[in-house]
Amino acid sequence: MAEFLLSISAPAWLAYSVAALIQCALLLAVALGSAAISIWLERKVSARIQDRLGPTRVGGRFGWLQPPADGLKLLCKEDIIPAAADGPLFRLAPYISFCTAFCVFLALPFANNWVALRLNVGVFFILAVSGLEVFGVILGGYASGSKWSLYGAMREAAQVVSYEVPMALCVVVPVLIVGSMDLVEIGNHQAGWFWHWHVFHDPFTFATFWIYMTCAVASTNRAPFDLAEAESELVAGFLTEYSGFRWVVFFMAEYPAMFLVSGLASVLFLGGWNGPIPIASLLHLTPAVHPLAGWIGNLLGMCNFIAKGVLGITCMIWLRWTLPRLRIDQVMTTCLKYCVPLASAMLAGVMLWMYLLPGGVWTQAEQLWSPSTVNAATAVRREQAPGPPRPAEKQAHHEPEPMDVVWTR
Amino acid sequence: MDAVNWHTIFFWLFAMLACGFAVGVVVTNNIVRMACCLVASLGAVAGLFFLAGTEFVGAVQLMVYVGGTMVLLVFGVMLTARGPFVSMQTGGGQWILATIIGGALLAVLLQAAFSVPQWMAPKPLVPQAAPAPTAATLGLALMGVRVDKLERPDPVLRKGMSGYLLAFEIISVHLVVVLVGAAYLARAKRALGPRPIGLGGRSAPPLGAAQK
Amino acid sequence: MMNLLTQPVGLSHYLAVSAVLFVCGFLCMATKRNILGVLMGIELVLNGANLNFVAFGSRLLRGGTSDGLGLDGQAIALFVIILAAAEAAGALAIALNFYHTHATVDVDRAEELKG
Amino acid sequence: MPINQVQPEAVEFDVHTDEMLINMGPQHPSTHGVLRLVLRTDGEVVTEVTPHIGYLHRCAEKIGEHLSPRQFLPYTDRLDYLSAMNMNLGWSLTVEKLLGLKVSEKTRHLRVIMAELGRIASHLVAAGCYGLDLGSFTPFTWTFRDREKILNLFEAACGARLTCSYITVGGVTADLPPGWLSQCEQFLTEFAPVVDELHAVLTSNAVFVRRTAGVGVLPAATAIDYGCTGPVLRGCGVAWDLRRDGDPFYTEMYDGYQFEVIAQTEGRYPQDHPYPPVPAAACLGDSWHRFYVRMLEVVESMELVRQAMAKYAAAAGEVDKPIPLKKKLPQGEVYLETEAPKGQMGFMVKSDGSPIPSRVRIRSSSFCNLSVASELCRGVLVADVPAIIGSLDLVLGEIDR
Repeated sequence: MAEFLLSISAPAWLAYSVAALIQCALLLAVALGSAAISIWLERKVSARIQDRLGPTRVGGRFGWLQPPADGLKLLCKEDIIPAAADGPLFRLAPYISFCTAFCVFLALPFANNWVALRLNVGVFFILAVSGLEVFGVILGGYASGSKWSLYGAMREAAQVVSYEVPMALCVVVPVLIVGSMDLVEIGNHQAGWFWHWHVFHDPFTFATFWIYMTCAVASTNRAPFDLAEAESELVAGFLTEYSGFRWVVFFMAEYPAMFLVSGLASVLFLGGWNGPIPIASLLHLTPAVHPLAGWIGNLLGMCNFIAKGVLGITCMIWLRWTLPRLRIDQVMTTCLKYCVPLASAMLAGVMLWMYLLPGGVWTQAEQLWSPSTVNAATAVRREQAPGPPRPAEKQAHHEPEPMDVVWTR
Repeated sequence: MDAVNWHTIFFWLFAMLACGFAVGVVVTNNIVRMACCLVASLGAVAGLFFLAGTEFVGAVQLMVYVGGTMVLLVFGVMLTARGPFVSMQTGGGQWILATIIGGALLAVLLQAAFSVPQWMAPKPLVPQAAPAPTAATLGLALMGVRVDKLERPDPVLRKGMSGYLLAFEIISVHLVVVLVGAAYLARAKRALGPRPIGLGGRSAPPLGAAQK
Repeated sequence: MMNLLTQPVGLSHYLAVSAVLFVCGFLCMATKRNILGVLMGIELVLNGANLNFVAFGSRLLRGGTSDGLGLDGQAIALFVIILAAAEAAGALAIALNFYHTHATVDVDRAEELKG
Repeated sequence: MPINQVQPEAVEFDVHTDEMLINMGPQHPSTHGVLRLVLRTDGEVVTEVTPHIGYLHRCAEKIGEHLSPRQFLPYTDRLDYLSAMNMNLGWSLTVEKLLGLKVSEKTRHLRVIMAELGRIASHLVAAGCYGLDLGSFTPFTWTFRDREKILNLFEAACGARLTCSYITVGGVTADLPPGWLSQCEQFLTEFAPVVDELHAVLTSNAVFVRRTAGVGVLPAATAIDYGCTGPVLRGCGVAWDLRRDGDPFYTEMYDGYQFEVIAQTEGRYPQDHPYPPVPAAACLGDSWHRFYVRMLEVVESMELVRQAMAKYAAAAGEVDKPIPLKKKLPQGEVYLETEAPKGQMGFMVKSDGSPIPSRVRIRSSSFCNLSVASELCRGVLVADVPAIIGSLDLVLGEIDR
């Protein structure tokens, strides 16, 4: 974009500013759009589960316009700041939540190299920034000057900080397989058919994926882990005193966060923009054929990615409207007694697998069944992998091996 | 106008944020707001880390410092912040003394910072010297392998290939010890006397079962 | 002003920011009576030091082929961050314990050991 | 987390915080109306719960002393407004006992139909709201969907959905309209699979079991001491049901009916077979058992409705009409308890010979069941308070009267 503007002899500062603004606007659209779609989806899916119809009137038969209508209604509501609240912090808190939720999208790739900010520590950046979202909640809960809000804030703090640990452990698994924290690279590593997805890489990654999803639900504060706003216990938790626009802003943070964790799951485990069927490469929509073809292929990839994100959100909604809420001690038990040890075990398992049987299950299978007809993608991957397990007499000299591997990336 | 230096602009942005909120930490008396200012300041410092090309450290700063430590701190603030203790005034004399010493310190440090001409502005970057991915080299360094030193043209600088494995291990053990110690220290024992509740003082039902 | 924005930023500028952080942290430690305030001052001081390490280790700021501290700067910064986290956990536990025994977080009230 | 495992009085907390007093209610989503609970908490642990009541006090008993029994009937609708039929029945039977009045066979069976449908309706609210208390919204909509069908039946019979005033002193206000029985039969057929669905999303759901099993354990002796009745008592394993064990004037209404008292005696429930088994974590008297008893009672009430419909259809003659509005009451005093969905509902009527009772008292089951709440909620977590209060199935109209 900036290059294009530069090529029509726009001043450099203008070119870069315009490019940055466009990317920001696109990301904002994604963040807000995902919120709007998720809210609509939440209403519709929950309605179906509950034997209702959900919104049917605003914007036609399917109630498409319900989210904007909701937003408009909430904007018209009276903006209340309780007398006991700490005014500035109370006002600030929703924006902290929203800004961090939005900031995370900077590093989330939507298709091959379609990412606002390609960081070589992309995964880590996302984990770090999404961990900050808790701040808005804590501040909001504290600044409300209500005991229920304080309870919500405390629960949120305890829960989110705890669940960051197993989540990070799960995220390390794909990083370990690819050898990079760059999300684009992780996504591209899974190119091809769906059995190249990391979730099908080996049994350990399959288990890791489910642990990750559990932690993802917990870290976004969705039922059955929605303790911070548990309406039957804490009235509305940290949201108790919020109304109108600020309340909307909190939701504008919650729903993009859902999309984010599903999107991250899709990049890390479900192939990201690489579909179950490699449509783009089957149709020769690669940049090697023509730049435009590559662009269209990427567009298809982005649709694929977004579809996976929406699927993840749908699953979360499904879960929310089916299960009762856990208790705080059970939530912490789930994290510390089950998720953390299991995730650690899976990490160790993947390490072992990578060492003994490099490549995924399907790479092994392909190799076993038809060594001659391995497709190109697999060949490339095997080249990058540490190579087949060597005979026992060579095991003693394997020390420099891991270093070589990492270093060649 | 033609050569806006984006690095400079963002540097000033983050520097102003970091310094401004750091001053905010000093001047605020409300402990919760202090914590907020500190968070903002540390976040801005993370931005400076990113600008300096050390993305990994920046992300660690965000994750561990801002995400973890500060949540811990805010937790502590909430656990202890009650009415009269939320703000504690410091005497004027102390303030004056501290400001004088602080000002002197600042003057010395700034003098030192700007005293070396080579530090004022970078030499133009040699294209080959563009920062390599830091995470992998850093990780290897922590595991005791200094691949970055292999690149050095000067054989003298190539010495000291030892990495940080020992330090890494010590810190890991240290962290565990601190966690256990902190958990032990924060415990407070207290025996609750029987409380008069509602009607009758009969023995309570076996509540232990409720905690399964 | 424009001049300020167009000139490249060097190591010194980073050092200046770090100096400001350090002094603010110092002032915080000196003037706050709240034990958690003192703790926050320490965090600021550590961060100022960290910024120094990172700035000295950054190739971007040095330019040319000079590496300065190179990776060592980053590694030390990492260690400082991690140790600061550990320190915060320990200090917070002490603060909580102090609060439970004294019902206050005012450090000036901890004077049992005064001779 | 072994809090007060042995000695409930000596509690050792790990990281303990300042004591906090919290008002749960009267405007709280899970206090089922306008109940106000003052919680004394230490962090997430509740050390004391004090219920405050009276926000819905409407002087029902005093009003009863200024109206004739038939005029007072609509006020009984508003006691336990979730099962108005059962309230009507209790009041009517009490006054009938004072009058020495026996209703006809057809009326008797009609009353059984209505009372048991009312019980199903009430238990459906209890089950749905209990899911809501635990954070599961979906069962709530399901139970209310089917409750609406019962209310449709009520509406067809008497014109009112919630405040029926249908069973009245001397009989019922009107006989069933034509086709009502087949509608009711259809409802029962449609409803049977829903019970299984509710068992799937609640009773046997792993999270539900974790939230309720072993929470709020009420020993049978304590329950009896506090005067707990209904499913709360039967959830403790005490097989006590006034439909079988009550005053003969009441039990003869159920003469010829086949039913069992739902309570776990000798380690098993009478209707053990097709329903989810008792989980290992559940212990007798906990919230899970109270919920389970209600769910089994729903099935049993369906069976009773089926029996009653057959008997009603077979019975000859007409249903009884109500007594005259200002009929003089004989001098005397009568107290009668009936088995309402939430427990034993007692009415006392004293008359000095005029058409208007000189004294009316109401013994409310929810009131006694609530009184045990502070015992149950000692040393539990904040999230357990709704789980325990919800399992007691309180209705404030009845507590505050």
